[in-house]
Amino acid sequence: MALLRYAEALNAALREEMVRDPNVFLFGEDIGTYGGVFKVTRGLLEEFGAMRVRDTPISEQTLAAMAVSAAMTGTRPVLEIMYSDFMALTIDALVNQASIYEYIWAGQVRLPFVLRTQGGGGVGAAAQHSKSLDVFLTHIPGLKVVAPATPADAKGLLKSAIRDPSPVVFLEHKSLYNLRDDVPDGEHLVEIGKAVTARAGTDVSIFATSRMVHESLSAAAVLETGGISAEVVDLRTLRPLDLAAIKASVAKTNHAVVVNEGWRFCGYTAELSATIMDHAFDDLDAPVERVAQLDMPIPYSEPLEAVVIPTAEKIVAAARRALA
Amino acid sequence: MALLRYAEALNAALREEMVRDPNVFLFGEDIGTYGGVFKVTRGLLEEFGAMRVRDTPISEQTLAAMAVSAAMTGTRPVLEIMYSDFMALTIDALVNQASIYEYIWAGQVRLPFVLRTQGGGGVGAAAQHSKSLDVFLTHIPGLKVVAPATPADAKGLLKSAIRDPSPVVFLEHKSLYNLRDDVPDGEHLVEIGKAVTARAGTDVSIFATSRMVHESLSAAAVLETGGISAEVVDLRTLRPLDLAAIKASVAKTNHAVVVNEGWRFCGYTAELSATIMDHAFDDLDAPVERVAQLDMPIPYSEPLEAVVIPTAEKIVAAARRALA
Amino acid sequence: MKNAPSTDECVEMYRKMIVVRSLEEKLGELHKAGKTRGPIHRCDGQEAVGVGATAMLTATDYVASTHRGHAHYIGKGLEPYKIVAEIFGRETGYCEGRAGHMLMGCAAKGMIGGNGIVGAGIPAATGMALSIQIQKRNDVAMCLFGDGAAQTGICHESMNIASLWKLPVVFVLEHNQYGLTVHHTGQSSVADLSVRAAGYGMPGAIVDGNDAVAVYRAVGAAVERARRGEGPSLVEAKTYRMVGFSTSDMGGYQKDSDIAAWRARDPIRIAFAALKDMVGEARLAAVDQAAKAEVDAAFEKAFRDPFPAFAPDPASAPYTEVS
Amino acid sequence: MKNAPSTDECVEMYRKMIVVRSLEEKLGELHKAGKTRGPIHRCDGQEAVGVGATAMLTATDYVASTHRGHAHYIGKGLEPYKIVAEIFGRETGYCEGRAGHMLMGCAAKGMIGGNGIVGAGIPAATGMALSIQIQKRNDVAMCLFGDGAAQTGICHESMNIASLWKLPVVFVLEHNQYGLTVHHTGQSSVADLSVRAAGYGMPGAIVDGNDAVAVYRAVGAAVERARRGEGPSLVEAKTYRMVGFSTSDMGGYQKDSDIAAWRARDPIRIAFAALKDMVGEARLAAVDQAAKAEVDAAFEKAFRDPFPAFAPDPASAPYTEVS
Ligand SMILES: Cc1ncc(C[n+]2csc(CCOP(=O)(O)OP(=O)(O)O)c2C)c(N)n1
Ligand SMILES: Cc1ncc(C[n+]2csc(CCOP(=O)(O)OP(=O)(O)O)c2C)c(N)n1
Ligand SMILES: [Mg+2]
Ligand SMILES: [Mg+2]
Repeated sequence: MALLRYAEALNAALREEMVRDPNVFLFGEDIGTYGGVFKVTRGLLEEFGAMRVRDTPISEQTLAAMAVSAAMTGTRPVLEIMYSDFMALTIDALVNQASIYEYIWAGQVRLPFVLRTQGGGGVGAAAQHSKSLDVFLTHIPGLKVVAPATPADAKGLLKSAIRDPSPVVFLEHKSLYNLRDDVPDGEHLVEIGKAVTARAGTDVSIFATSRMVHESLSAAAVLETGGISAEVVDLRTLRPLDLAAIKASVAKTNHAVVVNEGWRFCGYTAELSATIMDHAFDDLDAPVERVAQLDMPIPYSEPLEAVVIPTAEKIVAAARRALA
Repeated sequence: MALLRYAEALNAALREEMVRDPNVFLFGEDIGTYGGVFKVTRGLLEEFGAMRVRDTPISEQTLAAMAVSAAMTGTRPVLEIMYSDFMALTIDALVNQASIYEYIWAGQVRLPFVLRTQGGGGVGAAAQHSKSLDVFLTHIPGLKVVAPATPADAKGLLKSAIRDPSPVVFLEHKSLYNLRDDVPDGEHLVEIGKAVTARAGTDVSIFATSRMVHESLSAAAVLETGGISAEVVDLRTLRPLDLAAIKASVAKTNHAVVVNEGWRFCGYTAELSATIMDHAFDDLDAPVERVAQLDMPIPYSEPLEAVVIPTAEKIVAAARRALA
Repeated sequence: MKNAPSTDECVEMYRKMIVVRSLEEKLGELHKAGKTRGPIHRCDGQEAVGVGATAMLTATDYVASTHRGHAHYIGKGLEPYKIVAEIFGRETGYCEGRAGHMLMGCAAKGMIGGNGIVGAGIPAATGMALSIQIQKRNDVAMCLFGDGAAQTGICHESMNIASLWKLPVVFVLEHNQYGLTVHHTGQSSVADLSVRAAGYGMPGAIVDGNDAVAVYRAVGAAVERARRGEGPSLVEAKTYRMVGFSTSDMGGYQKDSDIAAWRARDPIRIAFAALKDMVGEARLAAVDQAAKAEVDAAFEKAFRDPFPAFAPDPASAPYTEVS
Repeated sequence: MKNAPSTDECVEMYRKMIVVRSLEEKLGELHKAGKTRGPIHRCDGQEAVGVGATAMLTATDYVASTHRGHAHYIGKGLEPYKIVAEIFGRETGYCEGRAGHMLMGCAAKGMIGGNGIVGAGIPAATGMALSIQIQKRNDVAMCLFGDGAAQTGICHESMNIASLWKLPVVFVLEHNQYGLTVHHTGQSSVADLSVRAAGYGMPGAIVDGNDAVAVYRAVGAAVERARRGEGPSLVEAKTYRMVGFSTSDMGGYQKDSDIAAWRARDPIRIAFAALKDMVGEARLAAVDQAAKAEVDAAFEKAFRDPFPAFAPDPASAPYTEVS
């Protein structure tokens, strides 16, 4: 066990998997000499050399397509896309290429690649560097999508993602890189597709992803002072979704709040709400409450941005509405 | 009034708007000399000349970005993207450019452009030419998204879209182009953001989009023979969604089925289901039933594709489940 | 000369071109009879490019193809029977009917694969070449792509990266004068696209795309260079598509005089002329007959095969607990 | 010589470069003091490109900029005060604080606008040029973009389309040797990116990007050409970024000797040397002082301005009936 920052936990996962498997390689903009703009790949060029740790030109569309075909032909690429906003440039490679081959080629190929990126707002990075475009990825069959909220999960999920035989999109959060917490040493694997109860409770279930897990935990603490026992479930994997965990929690609390940092309309909270409707309607005492980003571009100025991004206060209010 | 095919109705709308406003121009692959692979732009190059009807290189990403900036600077571009699958290439221009400027530049510019495309499966066009990627568009703030199901709406909505001061994505369907129906002559405008009741009913509301409206009408006819009165609401505009129409219908029937041809998980039916939960939970006697594409790549072979795409039978079954 | 095909290789290329042509013509007939499903993109007239460019490759070399890939499939050694079965959605097709004519792949033969997104084969081959380089293999990756595809952004990005990293990839541009219906003067700002190679610091060459031997030589040199670790090359093969862009083409944009001129330069005719004195007309006639018989048999057999049964795709499941 | 700036224009470019440099240095200080928000991309050392390239444009000409746009903003005539107010998120900024430093736009001055998606200004300017052509206006569109941006697919697609349609656009490439931290030898397969112009059949030129007059001349010729309806050109200005890629740069990848060599060729120093005999040091000192004072005043005023109040965006409403 070591106390590591989220970025360091990711770095440890990359290093361990590169040591373990010579076919794992990294590429992306500014990940080599500089060690990544968020310093996740720091030291890896020095350790593994320029063949396996590659700085690239600014060519996201092609880089993503190359990850797909390199994965089909014997290697395990790990591609870093600097901001999730730029994932827009990879959608063609994901939805028209990565998504289809395992199925349409009837199992002739597997696609073991990982596409790491980071998203999220709150730091004044404005409309093109703050978005959470989760559903652009979770809508795509054939992809797995994970979003760790803690350093330990960052390490354990990234190691699992690299070993997964199928494409995994790995969503980090710019405001979590400095979060420090205990991380198991060495072989620590977190299974993809398993949620975890971040805090147990009995009155209302809060299902959250990525940084919103921490906002939800803050919300739960506030709710506690008002006598409300909130359960916070960290979904960890956005696709495939851990339906059993959702059903079990809703069966217990009969009230649900779903939280995701992306836009509300057609966003990830829509699926969570609909999934709960599909599978736990009879357990619900009230409609599922959604907490999401306001449906508008993310403004730069601090007081404006603060209104747009979901917060603990909004989660508290949603839980209270659910229980009203 | 004239009996026109859906493609001809679109053609009439384009021609009329080009006559009305010299700043309207068309561009896209194979739309000029050939008149479009679905023949929607037939005759327009001859009538309006090569300055305003342009065949383009295969460069979707740039073409979409050019539509954005041309719209900001005095013209009204209408861009055709041949298949909705290729919309993946336009997402950057839409989500990182078109989406943001009206808001972040505080009203200094408007973006009156239309991006026409066509999607949908069922004709053996396989995994890269059959998809319905509606949510990639409806999730984006600042865009309007329309999807006419009839020739009259095709004309009326396209004319409204071209006159709209903001970006409109116009979703056509490859299997509707030959659908023939009455279309009002001349100045026929259909308001964006208004649903229409395609068939009135009292027992269950079926909310559907594009070609699925026709499947839903077939389903309603079958349900009728079983004594079930289904109301079919053609949403017509996917964003902004006509919430009043949805609430009114659910208030009447207390049961809802939502139908969209795209994938189910994080798809458009998720938002419809969640919207109904948000706004009409107390009116619901049963969970909203979703009918969508199976979550997998679209296979080529006919018997396989038939399983994957939503059909009238699946809608009938969903309505029966809702009423069970 | 180095990179020149042997006589046997020339005969084999001739045979493969006839296989492709027979396949295309049969597909055309079946389409007219209403027996095909979905669009089919024939390559009549372009066979020398696909067949010539792939003739010197091994099964562990990779080829990334396009929507118009039949000559690439046959060139890379795929069997007509399994191709036809795939085109007709049968369980016995290369992909059990799931892929169809445009997206077919055969990993065992290094054909990965057809692609309906114009240009997508270019970064695909570049990524395969990266994979080869990292694994220190001696193989090469090749993409064949059209003059339309050359205008896509991914073409630029891929060529830059391939040259920068000296990847073992060969870019074979099939310049057939058109996108779907857009003439090259309406989509390419320069007539000879190989001039762009200089912008990536790699060799660029133009070759007669209707002469399989010329294609073999030019591409063969590029393949050797790639295998030596010297990086990518661009070979532009000038050719012409003698039929519609797909089975749904309604025509009206190609000049009759152009078609006639190119028909006179039919790649099969050119190959025949070059070979007939070398091997004798009798051998060529036998090759011709056998090739056509193989294609006929492929159709007959495939049409008797069953359609696949539906099975869900576990890799696409949205929930861990399948509901 | 045609396209040569007048003495007054040279003095004005000198003034604007000082405005930009003062702005950048002040932003650097405020960042160190923890008073900025979000990343800020300074262009110290590159002022001659942005200022020189835009000096001959009118307000109805358009400029599409980048993440590193301060010299472009000032070059196109935007006021330091409203720029600073925007950078500090004030209601009085060009975009009422909604856009921030990277995405600023001023439609009235034809600056549309900053852009944080690398390369995005290239198709943006191309689309504006299309709009100009369709409206039969006499204006031109210009994009300034980096050597990193030149590797993006949209750069290729845009240049092809612009040349094909003879659009009135000027491509100004600011070759500052780096992407963020990746040296050009790690991202560009050729040293001189202007060689790529030949691949689109348009003129390409290289110019000393630290000499505002040289930039003015080369770009001015391209602007004239575009206005005459003769189509696009590419001008590659060689320069160097003397500070970090943004306020978050942790350094370590630029060579001290390079920085020193380029500092010796500081564009402001070069402009000063060229002007001092023409107009006298006194006039330049006065210009210098006034420019700095203007920037200081801009910061002072902007810091006293209020933050904006939140208002929803009606264009983004997901429902017709607002719920
Ligand atoms: C990204 C994309 N855009 C458009 C299309 C539609 N389309 C299919 S083939 C084709 C023309 C391709 O031209 P070229 O690359 O020269 O190949 P050719 O058809 O001539 O063999 C077009 C536009 C597509 N499949 N993919
Ligand atoms: C599409 C995209 N990819 C990556 C980035 C991150 N990024 C911002 S600036 C930059 C370097 C750009 O290099 P260049 O075009 O040479 O401009 P310079 O910073 O040198 O002015 C990168 C990679 C981005 N903003 N957009
Ligand atoms: Mg072609
Ligand atoms: Mg640069």
